[in-house]
Amino acid sequence: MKIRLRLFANARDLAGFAEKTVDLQHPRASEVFEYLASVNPEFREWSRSIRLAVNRRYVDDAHPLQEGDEVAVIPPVSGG
Amino acid sequence: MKIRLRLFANARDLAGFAEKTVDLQHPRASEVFEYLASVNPEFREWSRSIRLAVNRRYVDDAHPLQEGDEVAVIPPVSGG
Amino acid sequence: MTALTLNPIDIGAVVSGLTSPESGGIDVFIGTTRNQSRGREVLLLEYEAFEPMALEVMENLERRAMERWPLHKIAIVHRLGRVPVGEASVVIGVSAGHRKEAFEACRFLIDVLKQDVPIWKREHFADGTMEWSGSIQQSKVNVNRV
Amino acid sequence: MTALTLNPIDIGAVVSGLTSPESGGIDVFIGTTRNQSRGREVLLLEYEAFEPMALEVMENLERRAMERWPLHKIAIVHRLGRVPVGEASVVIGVSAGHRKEAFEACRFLIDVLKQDVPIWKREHFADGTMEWSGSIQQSKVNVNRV
Repeated sequence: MKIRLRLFANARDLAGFAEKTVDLQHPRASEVFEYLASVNPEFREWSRSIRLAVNRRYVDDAHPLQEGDEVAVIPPVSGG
Repeated sequence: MKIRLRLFANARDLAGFAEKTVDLQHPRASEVFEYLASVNPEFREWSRSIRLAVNRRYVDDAHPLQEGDEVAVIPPVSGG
Repeated sequence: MTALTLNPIDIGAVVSGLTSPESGGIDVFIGTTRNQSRGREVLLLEYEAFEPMALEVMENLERRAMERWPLHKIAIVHRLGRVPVGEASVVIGVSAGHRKEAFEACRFLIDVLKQDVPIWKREHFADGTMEWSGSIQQSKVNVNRV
Repeated sequence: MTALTLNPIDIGAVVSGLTSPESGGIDVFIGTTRNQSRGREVLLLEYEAFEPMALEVMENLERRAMERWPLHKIAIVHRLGRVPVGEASVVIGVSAGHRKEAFEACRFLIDVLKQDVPIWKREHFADGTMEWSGSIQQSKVNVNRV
């Protein structure tokens, strides 16, 4: 199932890209972390501090994904 | 003993004047209230809500006055 | 910085004066004239002050806040004279390293200003009457509008 | 009103937009770039956002504040890109009938903004390095300055 990944700030730096369409086998948000760890193992240490947003809403790791979803990888925010 | 009275806001309206030099016999701030009541008896009802300031500092009723003191009659403030 | 002014308060200028390279947060409180008071329609508020004492008390409040919180700069500006509905009568601003102190000190300053600074407002109502505000005897001191 | 902007924030304009005839108090919080962070000299902060989501989260925060307090208007403006020392990165303003609600809601909004709005700052240090802020792995993601 194809989803569109978007990465920001240090997550983008760690992955080396800002956007990518990826093909996931198990359609849950948690699979995104496995994909990220395959790109850069440092993501393993990071996963607890990263939140995911599907179609611009924060979701938990069990959130089911659907074809075409936009999944944003949100490292600890620091606005303000 | 001569002191300079200054009145503000509704205290001024009740007294009918903004400034006056008055001659007090008992040199305490509380005597100012007696003087004001002699000007307008409505000041009796007011005295508990009026504060006095001598030379620009709030004082209590027992504060001793000195020749030439400026005594400000401060009705409830409402700035802001 | 404390000031009394007969002119509209330039809020941008007050804020500019509060910024400093060390500051991370500024809290600004702005008091504005409401169009009603105790259920009656208000046209404008008219402020008067015992000016030298008001400035001294305002400066004293600034010193108290500076002693109590680690602040960088403080501004207290109060407008006098007639302040139409929607315009600012008072602007209080505080800059600090972090927002917590800025919020707490700003709240402290407006609360104590309203208790202690010798400034008075007269409410001008739409029905043509006016009244000094903040008095326990409010109803007794109605004055006809000039 | 929520906005993201690459330009300096016009604080006077934000405040003007918050005034209303019903309002008695406006509280405004302004976050500014500090010249140091964790003991290191900072030249500027660089903000980026997941813009559409940031705006949605900011609008959601406004709705939550409106449900919780009797407020009149809210403004949340965040600057993106490079923000030099002393300039505002965020301005949050709230108008209400009375000051208590204005203070409480403004504090709530900046606190929750810092937790939930997808905006990130990168600190540019005087020594030529830069670092993303707010991360538990801060030391790992040093990048050389371009």
